[in-house]
Amino acid sequence: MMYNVAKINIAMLRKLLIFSVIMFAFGYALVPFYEKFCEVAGINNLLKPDVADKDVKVDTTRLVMIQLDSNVRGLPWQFKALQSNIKIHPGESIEVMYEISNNSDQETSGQAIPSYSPRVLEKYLKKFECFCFTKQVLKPGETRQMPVKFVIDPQIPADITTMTISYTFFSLGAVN
Amino acid sequence: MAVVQDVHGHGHDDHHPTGIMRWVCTTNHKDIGTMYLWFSFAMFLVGGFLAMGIRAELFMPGIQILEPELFNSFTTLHGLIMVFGAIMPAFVGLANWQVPMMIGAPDMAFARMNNWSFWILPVAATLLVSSFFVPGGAAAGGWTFYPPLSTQGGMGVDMMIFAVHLLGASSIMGAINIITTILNMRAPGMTLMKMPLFVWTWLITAYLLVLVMPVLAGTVTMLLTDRNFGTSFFNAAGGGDPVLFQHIFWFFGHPEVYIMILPAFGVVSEIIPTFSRKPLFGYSSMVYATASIAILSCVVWAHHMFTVGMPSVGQLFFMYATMLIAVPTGVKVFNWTATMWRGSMTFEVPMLFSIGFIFLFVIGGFSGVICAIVPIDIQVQETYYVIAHFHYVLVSGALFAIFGAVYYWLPKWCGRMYDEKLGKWHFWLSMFFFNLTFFVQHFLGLAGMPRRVPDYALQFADFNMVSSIGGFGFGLTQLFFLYIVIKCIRSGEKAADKPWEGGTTLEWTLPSPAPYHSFETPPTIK
Amino acid sequence: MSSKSVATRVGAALLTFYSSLAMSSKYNFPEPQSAIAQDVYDQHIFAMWICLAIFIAVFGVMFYSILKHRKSLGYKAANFHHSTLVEIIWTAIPCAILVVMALPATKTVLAMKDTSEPDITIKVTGYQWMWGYDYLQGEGEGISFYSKLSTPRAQIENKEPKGENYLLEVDNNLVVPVGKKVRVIVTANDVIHAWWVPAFSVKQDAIPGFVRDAWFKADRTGIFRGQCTELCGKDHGFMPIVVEVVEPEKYAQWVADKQKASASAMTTAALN
Amino acid sequence: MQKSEKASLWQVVKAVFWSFVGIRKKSDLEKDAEMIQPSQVVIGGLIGGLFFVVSILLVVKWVTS
Repeated sequence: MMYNVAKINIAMLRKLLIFSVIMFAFGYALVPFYEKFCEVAGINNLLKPDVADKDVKVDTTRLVMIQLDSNVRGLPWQFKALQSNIKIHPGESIEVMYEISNNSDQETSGQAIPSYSPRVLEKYLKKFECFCFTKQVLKPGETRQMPVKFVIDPQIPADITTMTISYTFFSLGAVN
Repeated sequence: MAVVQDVHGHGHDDHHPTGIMRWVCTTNHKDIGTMYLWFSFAMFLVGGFLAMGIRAELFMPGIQILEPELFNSFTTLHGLIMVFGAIMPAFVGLANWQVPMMIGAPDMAFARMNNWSFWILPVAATLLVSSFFVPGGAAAGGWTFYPPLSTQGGMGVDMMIFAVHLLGASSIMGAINIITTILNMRAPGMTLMKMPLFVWTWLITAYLLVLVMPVLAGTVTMLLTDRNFGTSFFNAAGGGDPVLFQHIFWFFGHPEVYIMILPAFGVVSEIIPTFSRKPLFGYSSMVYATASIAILSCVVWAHHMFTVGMPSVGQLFFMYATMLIAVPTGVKVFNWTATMWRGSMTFEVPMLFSIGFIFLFVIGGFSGVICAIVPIDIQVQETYYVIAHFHYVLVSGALFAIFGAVYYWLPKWCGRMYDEKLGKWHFWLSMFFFNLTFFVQHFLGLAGMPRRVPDYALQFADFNMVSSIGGFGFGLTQLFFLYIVIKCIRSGEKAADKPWEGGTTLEWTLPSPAPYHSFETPPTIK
Repeated sequence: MSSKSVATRVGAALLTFYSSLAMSSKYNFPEPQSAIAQDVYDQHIFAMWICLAIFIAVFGVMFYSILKHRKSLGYKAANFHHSTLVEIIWTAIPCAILVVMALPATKTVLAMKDTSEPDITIKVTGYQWMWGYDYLQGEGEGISFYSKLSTPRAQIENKEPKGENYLLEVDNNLVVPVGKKVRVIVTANDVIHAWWVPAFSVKQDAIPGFVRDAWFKADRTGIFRGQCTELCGKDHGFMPIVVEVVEPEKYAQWVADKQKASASAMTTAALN
Repeated sequence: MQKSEKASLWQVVKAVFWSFVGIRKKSDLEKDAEMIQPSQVVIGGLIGGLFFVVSILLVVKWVTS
């Protein structure tokens, strides 16, 4: 009889161990799941490639203000938008320029990541061209201009009139 | 290895063949339970020492004793040690002692694994404590170790991560053992619905443990690779997201809160009926409420993150879900009250601790509901209000229940009674000093004192001093508890087999002290 | 027994002491300075009353039972152990109470998220260990400065007597006009910080690489103080926030002064 | 554990629902414990949890719209 109990116990041990391993994997699975969830919910679609949907109608009845923000983290660079903010009609195709320049005497590389505010904007902002997530290498003293082309989906809720598009350049030294 | 020495030093007084190897190699559930309990008490003192350091620094405004960096290490290690080193092992120790006895089993299902899961703990504890002495010092990013701050730290952080791995492995093994024991080793006739509530709550807790501890292990592994191997799960520069860490951490962290409180519910649900001489009111609802709390605890995690800037949909979802979880918790309190109603009550120390538990846990529950309301939470998040809230839940909740359990079962464990008068002193002093320490912290939080700061504005000075005095008093009271326990083991009066008139569970059918092997032949259950 | 009665008396005295202190605003939320903060304040008081009522009801019953149903009084235990009806009732009542608490909270949550149509937008950046402010839009656009703790080290090390605003004073206050909607965009340079001004009920984590927004509209002029509330390393306790709310004319004056002085400062700021 | 008869779908739904509310008659509970298989409880619990989440989400959607 004791032998029997031991056997059942081992079977249960095996099941529970497998379950623990699955849960460990689940911890990792949360990473892509989170990205996917954010993408579907339109919260944080950072990695999504730019969408080219050119036949949106321009909503000329209203104007929204887009603020262009820029930040640099851990790089001896200057990074700014050539215009600090613009007023546009939703649906209009827009191109804005950002400029980076390397103030140091060393060649350095960095990469920008975007972030938007308010957060619903991420759902309505369609970018055709962007420099984010692309490695930028700047020689000492070099200055480069980079365009961002985008359109704001006219579906955007009417009560959103001011929004911010922000880019942050991080040093790539630690990444690669 | 002071901790281990301590375990040996006090473990000997079981009248059985001694010698150090007996404790190192033991596979007996009672020996292991004893070691767990002494270990957790040792860690409780270490964590308490850190708390005393924190309260001493905060006694007056200005930097006196601890430099800010060391202060942060103190708060971080205080949290980790209390949660993983003191509270959780104490409950596992109680389960080791009590579960086989309460279900009529001879021992735990996997005796050898039981031994391993204990001996991992001192190793992990040594890692944690010794991280204070490595270059860069111990981890200082809070017990929640949010990146990117925790990516900045030195070697101490890596040691902490390994310690968490080990503690997690130990908990998982312990949980598997408990589940298997409860499901497969019950005496004939002990159906699931006849099991004592302490066993039920531990069964559900053990399931929660295997559910979420691996997720924690995954999170800290990601943190480890982010720190040392260039991955960027949580590194914004590489396309990761620091907030993702908080999501995964709290997916573990919130159920963890219930892992620490559900066995406490079980303990209280044993003690209250015993001293009311009346069966537990609504046993079946208690079982179901525990199960539903466990399930719901997995979908409310983001209420720890209302200020990260999630969309209103997210905030509202987690607010509603969190408020709903308050209901089954509240129902338990009503059940205990109804159990006491028209009972024939006596107030021995275990009962006092249980009533103290209910009283203070309800206060912690109220501040919990207030924290669930998003606009208010945004004000009190990361302030002393939250500190007060979770100490009401974890100290007067989990810890008081553990004290109650120790007084309740001590006669069975060592065959001697504790000193009732001293026990009462312990209760009233704990009660007084606990409230002195933490009640004022609600007001500090409301008035705007952030948590985890080594120094504060002058307006917070008076209540911080009150809180520190309470803290020192509470700390000293626990040394008094140590004295009571040692006195009981050494020279307590001989205990009857059933020292409590109202006890109905199986362990009271055994002689006191409980024999080395509890039920060689399974008991019959009516 | 005597120990118990002493403890009871001390406990009661302590409770009175607590409650009297709580009545003074020093240990409550600071006086609300915006509509949102007023909502939060009111909801908190409302929730406290509900908690108090439940507390009295539950513990009234429990302590009555503790006093009367004791063995020492010869009380014999009854033997009931469940009643589904009672359980349903005491589950339904808390649910109803929670709905009552959730309704106003939901409204406030939605209002807090409504950052549209701001008069002024300010970017707040958390650094280890100071705050950076950039006025992005509206009157004062282009102004940019850092705000650091101005309490001298000697006061912290107890070598000098501590000033009135010990640890809550900075070199450059954040200046905003009264009655204007100010949108703050919060981000961080290195680790997570949190920007908190209790009087406006604004708290937003500052996360490196991401911008999050919040807003406030101050009802009254004055100086309002807050602190960083997310552990950010060594000097987490030493990066306060001071918001100075001024009349619109005074604000215009401040902007003019600042813009005159800041032409050179801006380039150095951008360098970082 | 005797595996007498399998519980009906309705019984599992009922058991899961009442477990979320946290109320259950002891007699019913005993019946549940006897008849419902662990796998049924797990699956029922998961579906119940999902249902719970979706229903709160619907309420939130309704509130925010």
